[in-house]
Amino acid sequence: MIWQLDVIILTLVIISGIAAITIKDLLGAAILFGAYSFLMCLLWAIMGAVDVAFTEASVGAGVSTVLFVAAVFQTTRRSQD
Amino acid sequence: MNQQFPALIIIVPLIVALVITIVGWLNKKWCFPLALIGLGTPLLISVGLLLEVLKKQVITYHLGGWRPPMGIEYRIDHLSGLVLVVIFSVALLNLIASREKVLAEFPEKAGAFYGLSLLFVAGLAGITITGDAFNLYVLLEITALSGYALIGMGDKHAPLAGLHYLIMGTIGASFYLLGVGFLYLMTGTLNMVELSQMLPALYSSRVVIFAFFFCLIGLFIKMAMFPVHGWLPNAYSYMPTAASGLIAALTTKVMIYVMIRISLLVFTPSFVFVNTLLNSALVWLAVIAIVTGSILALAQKSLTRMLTFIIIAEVGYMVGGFWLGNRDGITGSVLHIVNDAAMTLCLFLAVGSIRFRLQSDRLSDLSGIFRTMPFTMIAFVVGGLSIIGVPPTCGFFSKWYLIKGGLAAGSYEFVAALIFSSLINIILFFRVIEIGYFNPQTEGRNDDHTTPANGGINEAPLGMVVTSLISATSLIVLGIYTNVLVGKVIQFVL
Amino acid sequence: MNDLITLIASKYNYWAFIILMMLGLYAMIVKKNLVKKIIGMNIFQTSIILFYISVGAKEQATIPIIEHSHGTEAHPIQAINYINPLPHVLMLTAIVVSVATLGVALALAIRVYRQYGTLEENEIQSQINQL
Amino acid sequence: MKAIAFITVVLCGSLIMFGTFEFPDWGDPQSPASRHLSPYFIEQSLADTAVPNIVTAVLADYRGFDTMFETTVIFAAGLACFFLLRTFTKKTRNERLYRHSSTGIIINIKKGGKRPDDSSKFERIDSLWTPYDLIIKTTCRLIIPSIQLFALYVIAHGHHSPGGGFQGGVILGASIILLAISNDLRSTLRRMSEKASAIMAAAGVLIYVGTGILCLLLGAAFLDYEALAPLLQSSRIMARSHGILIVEMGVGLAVMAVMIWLYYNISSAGKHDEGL
Repeated sequence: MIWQLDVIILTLVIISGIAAITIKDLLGAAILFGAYSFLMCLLWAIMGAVDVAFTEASVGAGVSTVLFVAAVFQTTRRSQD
Repeated sequence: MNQQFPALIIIVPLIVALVITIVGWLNKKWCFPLALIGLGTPLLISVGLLLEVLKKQVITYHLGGWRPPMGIEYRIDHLSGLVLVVIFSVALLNLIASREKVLAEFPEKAGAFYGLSLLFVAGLAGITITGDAFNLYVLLEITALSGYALIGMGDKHAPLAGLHYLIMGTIGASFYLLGVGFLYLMTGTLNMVELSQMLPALYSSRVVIFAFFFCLIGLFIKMAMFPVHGWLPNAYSYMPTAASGLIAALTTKVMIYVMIRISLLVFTPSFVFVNTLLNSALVWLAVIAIVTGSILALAQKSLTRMLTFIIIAEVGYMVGGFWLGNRDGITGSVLHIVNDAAMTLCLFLAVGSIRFRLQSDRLSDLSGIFRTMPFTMIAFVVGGLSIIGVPPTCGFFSKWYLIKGGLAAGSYEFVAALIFSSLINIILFFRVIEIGYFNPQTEGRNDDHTTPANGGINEAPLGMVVTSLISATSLIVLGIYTNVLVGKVIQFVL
Repeated sequence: MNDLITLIASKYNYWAFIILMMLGLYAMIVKKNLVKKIIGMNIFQTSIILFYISVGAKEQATIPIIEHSHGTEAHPIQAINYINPLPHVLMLTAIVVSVATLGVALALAIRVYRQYGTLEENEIQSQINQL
Repeated sequence: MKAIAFITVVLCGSLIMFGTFEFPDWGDPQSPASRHLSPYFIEQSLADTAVPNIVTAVLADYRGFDTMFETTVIFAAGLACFFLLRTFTKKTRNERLYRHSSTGIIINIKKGGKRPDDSSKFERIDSLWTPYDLIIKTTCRLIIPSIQLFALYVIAHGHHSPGGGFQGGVILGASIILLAISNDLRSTLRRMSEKASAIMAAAGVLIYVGTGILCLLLGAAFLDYEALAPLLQSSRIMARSHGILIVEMGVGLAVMAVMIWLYYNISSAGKHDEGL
């Protein structure tokens, strides 16, 4: 594996994680969480955990995001923090 | 068939839960009898297993036919055999008691309710007997998920309480998973017995100590030990009465059992009680839990909330008793797991009947309750006496062992806390008895439904009364046969 | 200096897991919004998955799918050439558990919103206190 | 509050970071985790189960019991969402909107008005969101079958490549969710009702548990697929491989159904009228 790639993606994962919990729009947070999951999936693919990466891509970045968006539509987009 | 019991005891409730979900869409009448089968059969199996354990000491079962370090092993010893019997008897009694409540509270979702409660029980049974650290996590999550759903279905504030419980519970389970991950990192295995063989060489390692800490913190959150008990009062007091006997009686006790099992089976007592330097700190924590739980119970205005704080105090008893680290303390702690499950079941069933009839459980609404619901109140009083610790009820004997253990270990603060909490419990239950027995029935408060005008008997449905009386009798029976229980089963725990 | 670099190179994956874990824990403690708390919970869970995958990683090794075709069965399979598959198996289960928890959490959040009309915890608390 | 939480979190983090110095190095082939149990799996799983993908072999065979409960967890989540959210009381709205398919004209039928008989010419639409996008609908019509085909491939080819029942099930479920997003929830419910998805979810787990019970009835331990060899008319090792396939299909069915079930209940808050 290439450690430069690893470091870049780790940084991106942390940035998107921080962004997902700080953004004030819940829909945006849901989408950023999807991005976080997808970057995480890339990280695991780099580490050789292909099955886990596959699952995370379909579950974390796919279905979880859809469920988040659905829940946000059923409740509210507003968030104070 | 005999040697397949360890697998069947979990598979039967699981399979019945699945069948109930299917049947629930076709005909709701079949749900209850099926659930009865799904809990009655494992109860018989668990009794069979306990008898077998008494003869053979330890039963192991290799799932998938793989030897332990490769596959998953189930391991039943004296303690887990005993806890299994407790789990299934409590679940069966609560099921019978909850029939009318389910019809009243969520008639259209009866199938889902029974399915979830069977999954809950299957998860608990699995937690009790699994010999694999990661398998325990999966089963923990099954139990927790069905528990969140059952709690969240209660009346108005229940979803919020359920969500808080979910977040706390997930933190707890994740900490446990992290602890297991640390152990895996250092040893490369997940099997509890193999871990216990490989760990002593690593006891000086920081990582192993951290692993133990994380497992312990995770389990403390799950069992509502004092500083992290915040989720319990709301979750337990808002949950639907149909599930309250099941969840309140079993969740915390099984988690304490897991703590004991992890400490004694995965780690050695010498590491747990000496190396980690946790002993006295945790006993003090338990003392604080007992005292605050008792005092807060005194401040509550409703019966269920009062009981939830008593549970927090009782968790303090068991954790403190275990961390005394001597024979009497641990015996008392294990005995109290059994007794407290029975006592909590008895009290919650009685309170469930009261809530079912009065639609309220505020202390001020209970006037004259002894006249209208005499049998339920008999059960309630027996449960109360047992919590206080009056002989010949079982609560006395476990408290006796705990006090003996406390004196032997020289931790007088624990003994003082136990006596203090007993005194508070006397006040708590006699306050209820005073309101319910001596206060005249206030007219016009509850007469809009079902209360006959001249204070005649207005008992809960037969199933509820019978189950609460059975559980009350079991308290006395457990008390009388304490010697048998300790001599035949519990003394082999150590 | 060289020691420090090797230390960093050999441990930074673990540190990233700790940062993410603390991020999730912080979000769960501090954030008042329930959906934010749920996002924090998920970040917390994925960080633990990252830890396990890091435990399983092995340098100079390939993914845990054995190269085989007819006639190659005779070649011995060397454990050193393949990444440790056990953490992957465990984490597949953990991912499933996390999505299941997410579903139940969102269902509860929707019910909370139905009850109080808001997802902010302080607003809910003030509503409860008014009653 | 924020400051206290921040300090606790940082303290806790640095404590664990302090612990990491005793960790084996990242990627070290000599770490205990790589030396103890995993060599057995890597070297023996092909000989034991005839499955080249070690993860699949360990997941569905050596630790098959875990996976059974993993499927049960997912099933419990679907059941829990249904239990928490589903409301059966139908709120009849006073007005109903219908769109004429070929012209796109929308008619509003007041309460008591006669509804259009020929449902192929008129389609019922929702007041909040009216799906009328030719491009999206056609694209989805093209994509969905290929997604489903790929999902079936993922399930069936889990023995040889990354994938398996769980991933394939999620993708299958996602294809139906895509249908529900691109059209509307009501027409998706007509194709796959909630009852069907609930029963399929339970049936999927039942396939898994049933396989285990079958092994048990044939005299072996629970989930010991070798016992199936006489039934499948194959060698004992191939019986393990086939057993894994059966179980993966059960997982796929259950996961697909639960994903759809979850989406139905969460996207409509249990009312099953209007989706996203």
